Amino acid sequence: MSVALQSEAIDVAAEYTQLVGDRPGAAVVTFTGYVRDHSDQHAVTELELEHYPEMARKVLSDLGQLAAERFGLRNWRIVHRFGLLAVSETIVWVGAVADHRGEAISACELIMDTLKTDAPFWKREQGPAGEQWVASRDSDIARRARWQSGEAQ
Amino acid sequence: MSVALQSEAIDVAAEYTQLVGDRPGAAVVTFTGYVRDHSDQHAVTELELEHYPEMARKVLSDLGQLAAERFGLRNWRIVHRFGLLAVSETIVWVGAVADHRGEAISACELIMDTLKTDAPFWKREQGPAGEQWVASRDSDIARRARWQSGEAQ
Amino acid sequence: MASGSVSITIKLFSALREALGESEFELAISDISQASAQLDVAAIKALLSQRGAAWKEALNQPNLVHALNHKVVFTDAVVSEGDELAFFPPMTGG
Amino acid sequence: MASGSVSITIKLFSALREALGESEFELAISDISQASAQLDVAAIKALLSQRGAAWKEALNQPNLVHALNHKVVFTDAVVSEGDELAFFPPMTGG
Repeated sequence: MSVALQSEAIDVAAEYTQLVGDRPGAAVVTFTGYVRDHSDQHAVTELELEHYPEMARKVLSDLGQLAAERFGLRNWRIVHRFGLLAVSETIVWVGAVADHRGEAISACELIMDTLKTDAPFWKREQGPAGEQWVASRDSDIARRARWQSGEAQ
Repeated sequence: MSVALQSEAIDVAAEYTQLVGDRPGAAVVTFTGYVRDHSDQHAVTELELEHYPEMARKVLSDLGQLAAERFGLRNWRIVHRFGLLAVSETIVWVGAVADHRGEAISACELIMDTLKTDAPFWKREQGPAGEQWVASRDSDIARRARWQSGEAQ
Repeated sequence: MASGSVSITIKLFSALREALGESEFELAISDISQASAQLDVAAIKALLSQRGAAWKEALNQPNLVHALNHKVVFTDAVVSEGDELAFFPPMTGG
Repeated sequence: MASGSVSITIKLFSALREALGESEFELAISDISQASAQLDVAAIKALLSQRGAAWKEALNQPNLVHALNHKVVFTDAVVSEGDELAFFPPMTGG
């Protein structure tokens, strides 16, 4: 039931071990996001992640708690990186533990869909064509909206 | 893009490392199922998993391929155990790698929902009250049906 | 294969295996007329049900699943020489 | 705090921070009448827009996000002494 903001790479195996503990819940779902070597239009060689630390911590903590209440999670963890990231490096890791798989899957999906649009991080891509801020995606905004309309569950 | 049926515990960290490889796709989702210490009505001390090896391998391979085609997966892996399992041990592990998170999440959910009702495994619980075969759950049958009706995506 | 004779493998799992005390055996149907006109899963079930009350009861459970060559089928699926036909209760994977 | 005077922290992120060359500063509003009757986010935006064309343009983008004390708010949110008000483009986490 915690959040980490860090510049170091995410140790996925260590995070997993910590999340499940000695007596794991019945269903554990994890999501890991990695830096891609391309965006919609062009090649990407590096990604810079600017963030608003105090707000990011609050938004992600509130989001984990919301998911925990809504889906009855036994445990959850959100790790988000900031700073300069190379292609194929980890960006974000989310873990959810529940009694049943549907709850763990939905919690992980809710956290990721909300985090994309509501967590104060801004991506700047660097590539052969120079640097540019990444614009928010309509598809992300639409996925986020599903949770508010009650369409997703 | 492979299936493993094994009596040994699942090495989640090793499976993850193998799944993502040197240049991970952008979105990686994993599901791990563990033996619970209780079922709906009673305490459980051990779980015995009987299986039909040749059919289980075929069903799980077909299922991984179906999910890969439907959601454009870059990689997937399904590991399922059989034999005698103690409480808190791993039963099943599913990993899916895709370019976008929605595809990886949906693929993992499709695989788990289908596997529950369509993969030839039968659970027998052992507890203070004796042994008994686990009956299929209506909720599992309903979740499976969503994928055929097109309700889930 | 001899004319009019068919040999298939029968497999039983879980509660069916326990109730009937067998997990796998070869079934040789020497005279096809033993079964109904069409040798389908329903015909094999009818044939095996003649083995006694336990078989009749086990093979006529409403939620019985039949898999022919590792694929779940309805009772009208046609069975041929060398096929593997399995009977079992609903699956509980995962 | 002096009567009629309010001091708040302004933070700017991402493209706004770059365009305006500042990331964080204290804004002392010595005479509340500088702002509109109600000291809300809209009033602070109007006040900062007087700093020049770059500020006016940056703070009047249609998709500008404003967070008051780490929570996204509408422009009618009331700002008080000691508050932290941040302006930034749409977030792209994950």
